[in-house]
Amino acid sequence: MAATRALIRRGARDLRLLAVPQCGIQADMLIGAGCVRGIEAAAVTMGELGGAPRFNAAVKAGAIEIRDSTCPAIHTALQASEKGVPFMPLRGILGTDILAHRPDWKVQDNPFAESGDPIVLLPAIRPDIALFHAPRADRAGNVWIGRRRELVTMAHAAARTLVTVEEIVEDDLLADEATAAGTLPGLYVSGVAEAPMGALPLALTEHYGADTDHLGEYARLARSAEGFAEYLQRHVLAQDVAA
Amino acid sequence: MAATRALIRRGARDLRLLAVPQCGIQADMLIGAGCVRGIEAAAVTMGELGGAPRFNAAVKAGAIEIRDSTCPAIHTALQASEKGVPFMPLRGILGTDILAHRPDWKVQDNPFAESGDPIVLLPAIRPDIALFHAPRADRAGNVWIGRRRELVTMAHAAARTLVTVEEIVEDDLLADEATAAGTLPGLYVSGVAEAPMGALPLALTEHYGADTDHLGEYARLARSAEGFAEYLQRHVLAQDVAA
Amino acid sequence: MPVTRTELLIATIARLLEGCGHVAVGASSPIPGAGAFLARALGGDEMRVSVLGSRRHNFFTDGGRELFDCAAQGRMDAFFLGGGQIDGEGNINLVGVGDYPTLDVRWPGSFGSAYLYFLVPRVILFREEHSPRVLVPTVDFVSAPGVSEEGVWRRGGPHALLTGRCLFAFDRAARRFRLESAHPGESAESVAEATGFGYDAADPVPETAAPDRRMLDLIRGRVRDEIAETYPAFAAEVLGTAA
Amino acid sequence: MPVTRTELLIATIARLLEGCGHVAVGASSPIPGAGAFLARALGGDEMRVSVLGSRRHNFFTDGGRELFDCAAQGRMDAFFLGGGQIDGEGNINLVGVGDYPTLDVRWPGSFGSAYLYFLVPRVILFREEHSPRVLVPTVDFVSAPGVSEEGVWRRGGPHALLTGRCLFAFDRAARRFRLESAHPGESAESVAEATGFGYDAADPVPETAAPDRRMLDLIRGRVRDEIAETYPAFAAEVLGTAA
Repeated sequence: MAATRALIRRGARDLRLLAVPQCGIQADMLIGAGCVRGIEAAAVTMGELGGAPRFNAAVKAGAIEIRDSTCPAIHTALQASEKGVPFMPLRGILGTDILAHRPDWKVQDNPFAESGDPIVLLPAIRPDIALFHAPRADRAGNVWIGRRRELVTMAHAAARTLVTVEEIVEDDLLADEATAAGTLPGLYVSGVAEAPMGALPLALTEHYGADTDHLGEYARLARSAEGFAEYLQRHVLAQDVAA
Repeated sequence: MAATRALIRRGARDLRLLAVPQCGIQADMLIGAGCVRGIEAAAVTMGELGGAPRFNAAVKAGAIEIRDSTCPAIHTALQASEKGVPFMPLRGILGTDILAHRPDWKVQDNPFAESGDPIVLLPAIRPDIALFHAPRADRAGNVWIGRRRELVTMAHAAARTLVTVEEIVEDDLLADEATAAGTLPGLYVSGVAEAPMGALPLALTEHYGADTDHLGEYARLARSAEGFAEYLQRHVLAQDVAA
Repeated sequence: MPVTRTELLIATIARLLEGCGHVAVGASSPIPGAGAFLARALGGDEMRVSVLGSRRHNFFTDGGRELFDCAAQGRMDAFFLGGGQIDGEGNINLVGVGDYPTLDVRWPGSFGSAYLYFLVPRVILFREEHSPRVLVPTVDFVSAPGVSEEGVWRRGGPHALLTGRCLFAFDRAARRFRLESAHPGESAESVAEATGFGYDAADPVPETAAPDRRMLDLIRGRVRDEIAETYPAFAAEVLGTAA
Repeated sequence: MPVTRTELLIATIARLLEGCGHVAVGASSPIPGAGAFLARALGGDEMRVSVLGSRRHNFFTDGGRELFDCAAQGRMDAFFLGGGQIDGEGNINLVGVGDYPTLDVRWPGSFGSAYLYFLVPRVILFREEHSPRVLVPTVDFVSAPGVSEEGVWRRGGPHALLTGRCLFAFDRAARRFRLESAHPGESAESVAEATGFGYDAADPVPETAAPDRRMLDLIRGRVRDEIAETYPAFAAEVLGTAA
């Protein structure tokens, strides 16, 4: 979230977002602030708080390009980039309107089947930037991600990876076999910034819970463009807002 | 190794081995003991101790079926099974004699390229059994594998997974985020057996080193069928051999 | 204490899950989650239950893709899907109402439905709202199709549709729902009035079986405690306390 | 202390690696490993060096496939390959001599060569034995081809061939090696006699440049210590000690 706010403050434009595989308030804020040209996602939602209001408004206004996807298709297309192959096959999806609206996806017969057997081929997705928040990193840029291994695939697939962390520690996260197992090596990390409580108002598992009051305020205000502007002014643009 | 010795003692026959992606003394012993019908591997080697003698002899005699492969092809074919797809593409390999001798592999043009661009398609490999040794498991069958994540892919790909471990611990390996990150969930594990020092004479990283004298003895004896029989008698078949 | 509608739904779900080895429950699904815990308790704890968003009931350590890979490997017997619209052929729509892409109403998106509907043998459609707005003749957008053409690889699909009014079974060969039972207070007529698609029906339509004493005790005791970890408000406000 | 042949090879490898961002060194490769450490030291420690089998110089946490994925992502600039046979077009054979599959001599197998030779821009062929037995007109089995047909996707290939007698550069357009320099004690003639394939040559053939004072000090000091973690016997027995 800290990076999301920073992107809005610096007036980012024409971003193309990839949700891995879904997103919520971050995408909604970036869309509301006019930073986004297009989005690919399996879902955009505020969870218990309902739909993502600025996303929904932008969709209705035709203001952003949408690529509807499905969760495993996004994981798979990133794995294709991770492995340096131009495409990967995936089961399912046939007969959906998702496929009907994805001219970039192809269907071919499985060449290993006796007959027929159509299967979807997904082109690799290579993001310019992978951006996420994690509990900690060390001085060498190694980042503890625990079992959130989709972050590993994201980083492998992306050209550059930028990470915000709760804290930068002095220990080498790769030195101990136990921490190494849950660590993204610095080899894949282009930049790390310390942003304590940087996921708020979202939760960071095992560190802090979500700020549900804040999320509720956002969901309420963002129903209208005016309310969203008020939210931005109060929580993002105001001079005294940290990070 | 404990499981390897057990397989030999119980007179296993007609095994088809898959090395992930290479193997050494275990495959060599099983081949020498007549347990193996075929092997797929990127390499069979005793490392510093040279070639695998019983493997080499069996190759020369035409006594086993060989599928020469290359490391990433084995990883990829297991990932195909992990993802439940019939095949995956992989770069490279074109123009090799590996490909020339793999009628089960196919080459097709990348359908996302403007023109040409041949690429190898590898059929999924679904092993009946994944078998490996690990430092520890808990009572629920969760197995600590650290960063040896090829074991995760093996287990995901295989129909059944059997694991020997140094020790079975009382803690729940999934309870703590730090150990969970390096743990294969019991969901994928069909059976666990305690086999302390079960990797010997091979090393178990962070636990014990290789028994180089024993490995040297094997390499020396296994050069001949008679010597190999002597090794088996001494270290595998003798009544007083543990595990 | 009388049986509540929520308890009836939980008990019905538990019956639908009988015999499953591994049941996964998606996000924002307290009733399916409670149903799965009840089924597990009734089946002597043989069943594995994975709850998205739970820390304790989460067997996954391989990142966001593992749920989908696990289904693809045939290791997941049942899953729950909903839908802003569900039609008589079992097609579900999680994307929106109107003409795609601008739409009159936009919902979050298809999530993993386009995949899991093909891969998981027993998909239970669950939607409490039972109205012509939800149960439509034809969905506006096919997030996932109820049935597939001949020759399309497919292991899974709709097993039943449970609403606040009734339980439908799905007949894949006939491509139609069949009304199995109406909940207390409902009738063949009240269900027909609220349903926008055609379906077969038992005649007379039986009443949905109420949970027996043992089920109720479990729901109000152990299941309540288990689901409270992920859905504390639901457990406290909706589920009663064991006598 | 005079410069040894091993030190000359290490220094030559370091020169070949100049400008690389990430160099990976395979198993059983003490001289390439020392060369990579020397290149890193000379380049102000900007270079990343991954050593297979090392605990300290191992940036990988995603299992056996990561080395290959990393290469596929374009994150690995140089790698080393050897060969039981190497021919004049840069084809390498790691499988054996004679007719496949029974063969007269069986070697371990192709390992990752069939892949990495295509993916890693700067592949350095290193084989100390320089004899007509190794450097053959045509390899008996192509583990990995030196060049590929037009239209085959290929980012990498042979950059140089370093032997115990000389250094060849590889000209991909001409599909031929070119003798760059002969080691002290060798000549154009002695190299020609020991080489089974045709190649171009500088005329006169310069002598391979000896390591300068700074390089020698590093080899006998810091590099010796770094390589000792993985190859203690090599470091102790083969490398000298800094004056």
